[in-house]
This record gives sequence, C-alpha cells and structure tokens, in this order.
Amino acid sequence: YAVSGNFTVPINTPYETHLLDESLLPKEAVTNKEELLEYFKTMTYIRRVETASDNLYKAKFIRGFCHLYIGQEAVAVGAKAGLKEADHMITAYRDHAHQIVNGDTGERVLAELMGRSTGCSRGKGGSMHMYYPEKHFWGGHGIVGAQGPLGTGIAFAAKYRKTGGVCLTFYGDGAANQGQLFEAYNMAKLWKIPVVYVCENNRYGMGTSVSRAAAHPDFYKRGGFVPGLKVDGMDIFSVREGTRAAANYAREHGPVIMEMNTYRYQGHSMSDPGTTYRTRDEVNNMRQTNDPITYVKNLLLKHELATEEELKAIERAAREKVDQEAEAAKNAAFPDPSEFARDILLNHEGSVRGADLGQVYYPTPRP
Amino acid sequence: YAVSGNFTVPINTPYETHLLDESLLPKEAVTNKEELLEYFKTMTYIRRVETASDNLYKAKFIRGFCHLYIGQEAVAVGAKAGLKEADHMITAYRDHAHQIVNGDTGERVLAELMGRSTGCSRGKGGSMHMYYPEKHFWGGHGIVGAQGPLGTGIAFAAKYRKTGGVCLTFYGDGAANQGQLFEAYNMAKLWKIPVVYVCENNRYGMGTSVSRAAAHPDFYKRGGFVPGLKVDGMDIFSVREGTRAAANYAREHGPVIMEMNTYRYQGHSMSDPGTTYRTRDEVNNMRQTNDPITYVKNLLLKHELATEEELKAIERAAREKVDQEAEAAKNAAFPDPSEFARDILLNHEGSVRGADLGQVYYPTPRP
Amino acid sequence: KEMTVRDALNSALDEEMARDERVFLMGEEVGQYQGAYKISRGLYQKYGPDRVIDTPITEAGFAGIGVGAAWNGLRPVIEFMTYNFSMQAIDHVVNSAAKQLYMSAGQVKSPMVFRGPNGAARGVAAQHSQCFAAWYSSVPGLTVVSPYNSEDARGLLKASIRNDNPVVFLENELMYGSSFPVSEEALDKDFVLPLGKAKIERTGKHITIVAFSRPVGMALKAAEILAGEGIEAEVVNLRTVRPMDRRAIIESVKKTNHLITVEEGWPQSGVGAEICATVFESEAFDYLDAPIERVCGADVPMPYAENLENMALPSELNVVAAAKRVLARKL
Amino acid sequence: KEMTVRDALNSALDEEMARDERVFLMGEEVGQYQGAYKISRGLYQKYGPDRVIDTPITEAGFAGIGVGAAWNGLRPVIEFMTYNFSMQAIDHVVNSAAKQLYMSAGQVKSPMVFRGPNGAARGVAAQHSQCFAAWYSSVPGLTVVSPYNSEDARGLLKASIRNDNPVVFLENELMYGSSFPVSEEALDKDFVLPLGKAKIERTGKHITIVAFSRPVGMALKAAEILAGEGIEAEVVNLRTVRPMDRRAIIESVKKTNHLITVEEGWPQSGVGAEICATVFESEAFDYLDAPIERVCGADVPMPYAENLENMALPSELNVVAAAKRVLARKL
Ligand SMILES: Cc1ncc(C[n+]2csc(CCOP(=O)(O)OP(=O)(O)O)c2C)c(N)n1
Ligand SMILES: Cc1ncc(C[n+]2csc(CCOP(=O)(O)OP(=O)(O)O)c2C)c(N)n1
Ligand SMILES: [Mg+2]
Ligand SMILES: [Mg+2]
Repeated sequence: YAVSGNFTVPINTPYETHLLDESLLPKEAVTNKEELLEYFKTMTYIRRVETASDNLYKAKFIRGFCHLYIGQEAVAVGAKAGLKEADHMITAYRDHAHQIVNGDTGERVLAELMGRSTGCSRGKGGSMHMYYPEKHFWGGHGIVGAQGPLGTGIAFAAKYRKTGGVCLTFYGDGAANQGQLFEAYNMAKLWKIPVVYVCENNRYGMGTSVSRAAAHPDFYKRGGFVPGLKVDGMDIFSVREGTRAAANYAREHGPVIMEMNTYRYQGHSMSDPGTTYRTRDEVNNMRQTNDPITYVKNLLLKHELATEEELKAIERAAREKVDQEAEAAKNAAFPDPSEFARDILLNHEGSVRGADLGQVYYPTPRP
Repeated sequence: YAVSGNFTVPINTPYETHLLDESLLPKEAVTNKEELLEYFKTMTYIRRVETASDNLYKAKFIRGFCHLYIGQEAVAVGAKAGLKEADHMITAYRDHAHQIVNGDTGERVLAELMGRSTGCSRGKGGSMHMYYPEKHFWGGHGIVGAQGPLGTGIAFAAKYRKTGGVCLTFYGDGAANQGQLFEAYNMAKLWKIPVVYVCENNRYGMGTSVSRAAAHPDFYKRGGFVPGLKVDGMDIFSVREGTRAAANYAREHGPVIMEMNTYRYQGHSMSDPGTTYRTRDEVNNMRQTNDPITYVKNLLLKHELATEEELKAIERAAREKVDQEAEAAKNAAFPDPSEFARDILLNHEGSVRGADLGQVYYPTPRP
Repeated sequence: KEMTVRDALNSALDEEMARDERVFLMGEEVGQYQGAYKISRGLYQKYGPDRVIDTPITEAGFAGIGVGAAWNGLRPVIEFMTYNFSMQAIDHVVNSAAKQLYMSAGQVKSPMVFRGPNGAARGVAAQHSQCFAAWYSSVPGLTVVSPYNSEDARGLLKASIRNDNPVVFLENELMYGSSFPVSEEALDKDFVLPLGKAKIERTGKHITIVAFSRPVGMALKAAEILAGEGIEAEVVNLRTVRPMDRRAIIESVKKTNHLITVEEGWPQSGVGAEICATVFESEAFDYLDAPIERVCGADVPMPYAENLENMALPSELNVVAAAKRVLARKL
Repeated sequence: KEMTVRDALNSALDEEMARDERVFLMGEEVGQYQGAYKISRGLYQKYGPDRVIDTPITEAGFAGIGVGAAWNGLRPVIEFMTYNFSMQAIDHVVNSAAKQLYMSAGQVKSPMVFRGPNGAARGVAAQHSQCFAAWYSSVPGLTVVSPYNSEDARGLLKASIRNDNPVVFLENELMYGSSFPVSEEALDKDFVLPLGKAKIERTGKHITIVAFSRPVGMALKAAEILAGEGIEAEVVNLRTVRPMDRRAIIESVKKTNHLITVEEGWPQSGVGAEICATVFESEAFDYLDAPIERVCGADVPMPYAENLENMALPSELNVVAAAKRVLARKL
C-alpha cells in the first residue's frame, strides 16, 4: 500500500454536470503525503477552532449568533486548494473556516467571536463578519443571499481590471431560493463574469430541509442556463478538482454553479439544538460514514503515509494550539472606546452622537 | 369557404412546451361567427381606446406615464376568453386592455387617464393603476415584477378558500429577470398554487431587447422546474386555447409559465418614440404581416362571415363610440377635494396633514 | 397573573386564528420549528400546514404573496424572522400594501399584519440590529404598532389582526422572555387595545418621557431613579407609532412642561425627531419650560463587542442624564 | 453661461469617467438608450459598453454587483432609474454598502455613488413619487447628497464620485430641464463642492428657510414674495442631508430667530423633523422667537389627478403661509 511522491486518488462520487462538458472534470486527483497531511491538519484545526467556539459560547465568552462549520470542512479547504492566488472568496455568516483557509489564525477568529480588539474585525463584526481583503476574502455576510450579487460584483471588478481572478461565491441551500441570486446568475451569464457560485448544500436552512424549501433540489441546475456541477462535498479531492475546473471554466466563459453536498453536524446556530427537524441517527450516520476528516485520515492510513499515532499527535497538537489561541484571545483586551466612532466613514470629520446629548464622540484615525 | 355554426381554425404556430404534456394542447380551436365578430370588436375597441389615449396625451389631457397596448391585443382578449368566472388576473402598468377585457368601459379608462372622478380609480391611480376587483382584476402595478408574488398570493387565497380560481399573472420580458419572480415560482411549485404566469414577450423592456437583458430568451423555460408553454401571442386562438389548457393544468397541479410572443407598436411610454433601439422596418413588418386584429379580420373574410364593409362599419362604430367616450371623459369633473384624504386607511379617524400646517384634511366616508 | 411577552403574542395569534378562519401565519420557520423565537409555538400542531406556513428564505416573495392573499379575502399574518430582513420585502410593504387602497380609490384592501422582532438584539452586530420604526411610520397607509409589555402585546396584536388596514407590528426580541402581570380583562379572548392610543404608564408632573417598545422599560426605570431625587416623571408609552397619539404627548407636556424622548433607533429623522416637530407645531410648545432632548441609539452601525455595543444603546442612565439636563435648564 | 441640471450631471459624469478609469456607470437604460432621462447622453458612445453598462431590470442584483465591484477596486456609479425602485435594492445600500466599513473595522471600502431622480415627478401616482431623503439620511455610513441647481449638481456629483464612502445622490426629475447660470469656476474639470456643507442661497434677517433639492426653488420664490412685504428671508440650501450642516442652520437661526423647513417628502420623521430636533438640541433654541413649522409633502400617498396632486405637494405659497404664521407669533 505504501506510496511515495505523487500518486492518484479516485474521485469517488462521479461529478454530475449540467450544460458542462464532462471531460473538463478529472476522474482522479494527484496528491502526495505532504499535501494529505496538510489537509488533515487544516481540517482538524478548523474543527478544533469550531469546537472551541462551541465551548466558549457555552461558557458565555461568546454571545449573539454563532454558526459552526463542523462537518463541512472539506468544502472550504478543498475549494481554497483549487484556486489561484488572483482568485476571491465570499460567503455568508458561517464564515470561520473561510477566514482560516484564507490564511487567518484561530486566535484572531476566536478573539473576534469574543469581541476582542485582536479579532480579525477588531471585535466590531463578530461571528458573521470576518474578512481578509488582502487575501481576497470578502466576508462574512449576515443577509441570506446578499453575497450572491456581491460576489458577482467582486468578479465583475476582477474582469474589469483584468486580474484573471474569479470569485467563489458561497451560499447555502436555503439561500439558493433567494431571488437576487437569480438576478446575479442572469447578469453574470450575460456579461461572462468570472464567478463560481458554490451552493453548500448541507440539507437544511435552519430547521427547513431542502425538500420543504426548494421545489427542485438540484441546486447545480437551478441557474437554468448557467452550467452546473454537483460535487461530493465530503471528499476534499472532489471539491478541489471540481473547484479548479469550475474556476478555470469561469475565467474563460463566465459563471458556473457548483453544488457541494455536505452536512452540518451541529445546530444551525448556538440556539438550535439541531435535533428537532432531523433524527440523531441521521447525524450520527453522517459522522460515522461520511466524515470529511476521517476520509483524509483513512487515505493517509491506507497508503501508509502516517500511523494512527502520528495522526493522533496532529490532533493533539491542534487541540493544544487552539487551547493556547483561545486562551490568548480570552486574555486580549476589548476594543478601545476610540473604536466606537471609527470606521463609520473614511476621512470622517465632525462628531458622532451617542445615546444621549451628553455623549459625543470624535472619530480619530487608527493609531 | 362560407361556414356556419361552429367550425375549427388551426393553431398556426405549434405550441412549444417545457415539462408539459403536449397532448394537453389542442392543434385547433372551435369558434363561430359570433365569437369571431366579438373578438374583432373587442380588439378593435381596445386599439381605438389606446389610440385615443395617444391623442389625448399629445393634446395634454393626459400626463405622466402612459403605456399603450397597441399590437398586443390578442393576448389580453384571448387570455380572458380562456378563463372561467372564478379566475383572476393581475398585470403591470400596461393595463388598459386588461381593465377592458375584464368588463370595464373605455370611458372609465380614459377618464382615469385624464384624472377624472369618473375614472375607474376615481382619478387617483392613473394609467398604471386600474382595477376591477369585483371582476377579479387586481391591477395595475408600477413596480416591475412586483405583481409576480402578488398574483401568486391571489391564487394562494383562491386555493385556501377553495374557489377553484386560478390567477393569471402577467409580466413583461424585462420583468422576467426580476428575482422575486423566481421566488414566487418556487413557492408556487412547492405549494401547488394555481397560478399561471404569463410573460408577455413584446421583445423589449423599454429600450432593451430581450437578448441584451436575458441570458436565456425562452421565458417559458425560465422557471426551470415549472412547466412552461410558448404561445403565439398574435393568434388569439393560440392564446385562448393555451390559456385554457394552462389554467386547467394549474387548477390541478400548480404553476405554469406561458410565454406569449407579441409586439408593441408604440414606444415604451409616451416619452419614448420607440425608434432608437429598433428599426422602423421591424415595426412596419410586424404591423403588416403579424397584426393580431388583421388575423381575426382575415379569418372572418376568408370564411365569408363578414364583408370588408361590415368590418369597416365595426371599426367605424368603435371609433365613434370611443370618440364619445373620450368626450364624456373629458367633460367629467376632476376628483372632489374630499377624495384627497380618503382611502389612506379604512375607518380613518383623525386628520390628515397637508403641505403646511394651515392645511388640514378630515377623511370622510365616500358619499 | 404573570405572562411573558412571548406567550402574550402566541396566545393572541392562537385566539385570532381560532376566531377567524381567514387568518393564517406565514414566514420562515414559523411552522414545524415553531418560530425562530418560538412565538408560534404549538400553532402548526393546532392549525396544520395550510394555516401555518413555512416559507423558503424569500422575503420579497412571501411578503408579496401575503399582500395578494389579503386582497383576495384572507387576513395574513406575515412574520419576518427579524425586521432586518424586511428590507428585502419593503417594496411590498410600502408600494403593494400601504399605497394600494389609495391608488385603487378604496377598491383593493390589504387587511394584514407584518410582524417580527425589530431593532437591536444583543451580540448580533450591524446587519441584525436596525430599528425600522421611523421608516415605516413615515408611510401613509401603514399603521405602525410597537408593544412594550405582555398586555400591550396581546391587546395590540389582536387589534392589529382585526384591523382592516396593513399593520407593521414591531416586536422586540429582548422582551420576548420578560414576564409582566396581566389583568383578567387582558386574558379575555376579545381583549383588544385601541390602535393609535398611547398609554400613560406612570404619572408625574415634572417631566414627560415618551418611549415605545423596550425603551418604555428604560423610561420606567429612569422614573424610579428620578423619583428618588424628588423628580416625578410621567412616562408615555406610545404603543402605536403611526398614527401617533400626539394628543397624549401634548397633554402630558402641558402638565409637566418638560419632555424627553427615548428610542433605540438612530437619531436622524427618528421617532424622537417627529415628537420634537410635533411639539413645535402644537400648543405644547407654549408650555415648554426647556428644550426637548432625544435619547436614541447612537449614530453608528451596531458594533459587535459588548463594551462598544453598550455605548451604542441607550439605557435608563441616559434617560436620567437627559432628564436632569432638561430640568436644569430654565428658559 | 447657462447650463441645465441635466447637462451639469452629464458633464460631471463625463469628466469623472475621463479622469479615473475605475469609474463606471451601471443601470437600466443608461447605455444605448442614453438614460431614461438622458443623464448619460453620449457616455456609452464615448466610453463603450465596458464602462457604461445596461442592466436588466434587477435592482437588487446590480446594486449588489456595484457594491462588490467597489470593494474590489472600482468606483461604481449605480443609477436607479428612479429612487422608487431603490426599495428593491435598499438592503444592499444599507447593509452591504453603508455598514461594511464598520463591520470590517475599516478593511472593506465602498467608494461608490447611487444616483437617480428622487421624490415626486408629475402625474406618476403613488408608487413613483416617494422621497427617500429621510430614510437614507438616517443611516450612519451613508452620505446623502441632494443638489438644487446646476452648480450644485456638477460640484456635488463630482465630489461624490471622488469620495471614498458610499454616497446616495438624490436628484429631481423636474429639475433636469431647468437652466441655471454657472460660474467659470464651476466649469472647471476639477470643480468640486464640499460634501456636508450647506449654502446660503439668499441672506435675510427675519426668518430662515431650510430646504434641499427642488424645494430650494420654492424657498427662493417665497423669499421673493415675502420681500415684497418687507420680510427678508434667509434661504439655506442644505445640499447634503447627511451629514447635515447643523452649524449653518444654527447660525442662521441665531440671526433670524425664526425657522421653517421645506421638503417634498412625507412629514412624519422627515428631514424637517430632524431640523426641529436639531434646534431643540442646540443653542439655536435660545434664539428662537417663535416655534418652527414644517412645510412638507402632504401625509398621503401621491394621488394621480392633477388637482389632488397639487394638494399633495408644497409650493411657494405654502412656504409663504408658513413663514407669515411663524413671524406672526410672538413668544
Ligand atoms: C434575508 C434573510 N432572511 C432570513 C435570515 C435568517 N437566517 C439566517 S441563516 C438562515 C438559514 C440559511 O440556510 P442556508 O442558506 O441553507 O445556510 P446554512 O445555514 O445551512 O449554512 C436564515 C433563515 C437572514 N439572515 N437573512
Ligand atoms: C422595479 C422597477 N424598476 C424599473 C422600473 C422602470 N420601468 C418601467 S417599465 C420598464 C420596462 C419593463 O419592460 P417589460 O417587463 O418587458 O414590459 P413592457 O413594458 O414591455 O410591457 C422599466 C425598466 C420600474 N417601474 N420598476
Ligand atoms: Mg443549509
Ligand atoms: Mg417588454
């Protein structure tokens, strides 16, 4: 079984396509030990950060809405692996993993969740509003479906500026019914905008299953005239190769819709136990038979590229790292009050009114 | 050639269908002399009312927006002929003909256009806002696409109340790209709402041709999972039979999208000469070879059911009637000032503020 | 007897659905999930999927469907999971519902309620914390209601559902779990409160505090604090923002000669601004012994971090500070 | 030299597109049709389809595309054919554009202009006649500009396009064809007016009239009429509704001791209401010799018929009546 150097792994679930030449899609993917270990590490790390969020929320260090990504890791990690440097990403409120795959640390994510000055949005955005514009990650949006046109606009600018970039625009199966998405599909197609729409189909929008929300559950076909691609979102190679193909197609020809089949293990957000609209069996079954991290783990073991021991060590290391990061985040300061009136406007002159006339704030540039 | 009693006329352009059993659609239609004459009369009358609107606008009796229906008459008249009494209609701002086919008079339409108290909305709605709720016509809406969900809601209520009615929901080729339509399609399909969406494809949304606005010009397929039907909107029998079939299908199974190919001869509204984005030849050609009234006229002549003379007389009668109606409308009073504060709320208590503090109005019930 | 605002809303919906077959509830997660905030608990079970309808996440679509259904003989209650999402559907609220009666010269009626939590919750940041009271209450054709406590919630929601005009009903997530005493009368299945009438929550003679929704609680707490210093504040709970009960405000000012307003929305052209204008434009002005001050949400998008969020939201302390400043001024 | 407001806007767009490649214009009929109201005349011909972009009738979609494009390095000018249709896209204006800088702690910038005719035109009825000045100007993160004449239009539009924040630019259809003298200076391709600064259009010492957009013309006409009766009115053209130049209003009131406001929008929580509150909350209050009155659009959906429409819209006669009433009052 042991392999060395590059080798191939199969794409287990055949891609399903819509108006897209199947020959653009590989049947297998090339990988190697380092890459597999890297994927395993990143996914394990993301899951650990989410678990820490869960704990910190329960310990009341985090408040408000908080949407976890556990179960969906292969989508963000695989998609990032399929992109080029010029490419962009934008997503909804379930954005912690996207922030991390674009290069940010768990510490800055957790600090943001706890509303600290060291958070990736300096504590001003919270769970739903993380960004990394230098790395082309554009957030982090709370209004279901809004990122559809926004991502299309980011891609529009990439085309206008001839950067060669595409924009991966993530949204959920629930969001997929929003009208503004259809408006975006149409303009993207008319103008050949290099945008890849990625529907992360985790089977539920809050407590509503796909079949109760969508008259047609094949989201990759929902663009009608927009080419589409259905991907096993639990298989990181399926995601990576699908994304690569879709992005390259989009660079040349305009929009593509990818549907990634995936699953969220936790509730919709922290207030949802996630057990009233689906069975525990369904969740357990998914965890046990279709976990995206276990899949990579098994590849590593099967090809004798790592031992159980070594992988446990990686898990342990992730846990320790995240524990430290959580601790550091916890110890970070809350935002300085000067942040309050900052960032309302660029070059802000004048004062900002507080809750009563006795409270007046003067925006100052960030030190 | 001469026929008597009922006879059949062919549906000249074969229906194109999408997810709809073709056998639901006839290849010919049954008609008779009286019916044909009736159609000819109604269409001629509608066109005459529109021509009068045109003239009155140019004479500055009408102001603001005014959208004429000339060229599209077979759609409204044919659709109405395909409906049952329990059925409903709603459309956009190009609504004069819909008002008339639902039973209103040219006088009330023209009076509305001139902002008179005898208008069908008592002068308060104007060109874009005509209604006949007793006859199940729900307007008359100025926001492109809004009538999509509205018509779906009317049909929803028909289903909820088990009236057996469907709602024909008209919109333009330009409106067909609006996101809220896709939202409506989805819910209508999920809940089997008896709604028939009717896209009046007159090839332009203002100055934008279909191909510049829609990535896919087959509007009857744009619902994706919603069955669709493409109809020659210049052939009243094609419209009537298509509508009947679609409405009956919708009564049982939920939404259908009909695309009616048609054409508007005039500009988009009175401020648009209608000549900058299309050639005069295109318009003339349509008038000469594909006019919906000429089509009925030719059927009458071909089957020797009427003479040129008799048809001329009908045209003359329509002109005279409309001239009288226009005159009557012109002589009608402007709305009484008591109308100003009326209809803001039902059971309105209190006063209504005018443009300055010295102007206060007290809503009174309509006498 | 005590009742939470949640139960008050829930029982009001239940009773009105029982009373009138034409009433139905539609929105995201209102059915099987029993409401994102559990306002519709038990209703799906009781009235079934034809009358408690889970929608896809398509506010423009289902708000429009609601309006069309109202025209054609039903009395829809449309839930926005929060009012922040009503911006997707605001065209239907304003152009399809509010203006239709007028444009049709009385022919097309929209007897319906749009409802859901409005304004800031906690820890949900800028996109999920907006107050829409001022926007909606600027629109002729709408009635805008915003209850404070459980009695308000029951009586006003029932009245709104029975009203023949489109009503924008603005709840507050932070109040759902709050318990209030309710009178026997308020438990009656025909208990309704008049729309357009304010309620004097506390009488006083030194200063009037006008508020609606959760800020009424701040005003009452502030009045308590002020009472400790010998200042008797009168607290006016607007209950309805449009039509505004200007008479109640004016009469109170005539008595107290001082006024402050409290709201959680942004200051500029807010509800407080309208109250200021109302005073200028009425005889109340002649009775004013000091200028009015507004207590509002700060003029910032809502920050996420708790310390900044606290700066953005008014509290009873702001109300007390404003009241004292106003009372310290002599004309 | 005379110039219409239309030409002023057109030349401003033209010059800014020539100056900065990142500026592009997007909207319905802006290109081949050259604008529903011909504001973009000649631009498609000059800059081509990559920079003057005709969209389908999908406001939510193209407004969102504009915001995304602004984040990623462009400077979009998004035309709403009229602002009435901006309700379809208002979530993007408010939640995507206005709040993004704050939520991202300064990382995501939206340098862009939303523009188009706002408020009542003539004979277009209720759905096509709404003024959005108060709504947009309530939102922190937005700059809301509303020019009166050609010089305003040129200088403010150019400044808005060069501004790094999202600007809501509210034009007025009825003004497009109006001609105004323009200075040499205003014709310069780098002529910009400061955002957030009002202009004293006419000085006077008896009463201040604050207005923006077309109502500035009513105020000026009213001032003319009043002058005939020995009343010298000072006319303040706000130019920018947010941030509001409160200083200019206050200083004028300190001089004239009387104030009225004029706008075409609905009264409740309008721009006039904010001005009333501003006076209460500033030293201007101490200088006031009579209460303020608002002149506004009437509190009705816009009727179609001309006689009713005239009742709904303010004119210089309402301004004169209000001014005289205010001046007749003594405290
Ligand atoms: C316009 C709008 N409507 C409603 C909501 C409330 N909401 C937040 S997330 C959500 C469910 C979205 O489901 P989906 O798109 O499948 O994404 P997932 O949560 O599964 O990642 C809803 C209804 C919102 N944020 N925005
Ligand atoms: C939401 C919205 N956007 C823009 C407009 C302006 N407008 C009025 S009609 C029209 C064109 C519509 O074309 P189409 O749907 O094809 O209908 P037709 O006029 O051809 O009947 C436009 C852009 C509007 N009324 N509403
Ligand atoms: Mg989902
Ligand atoms: Mg058309």
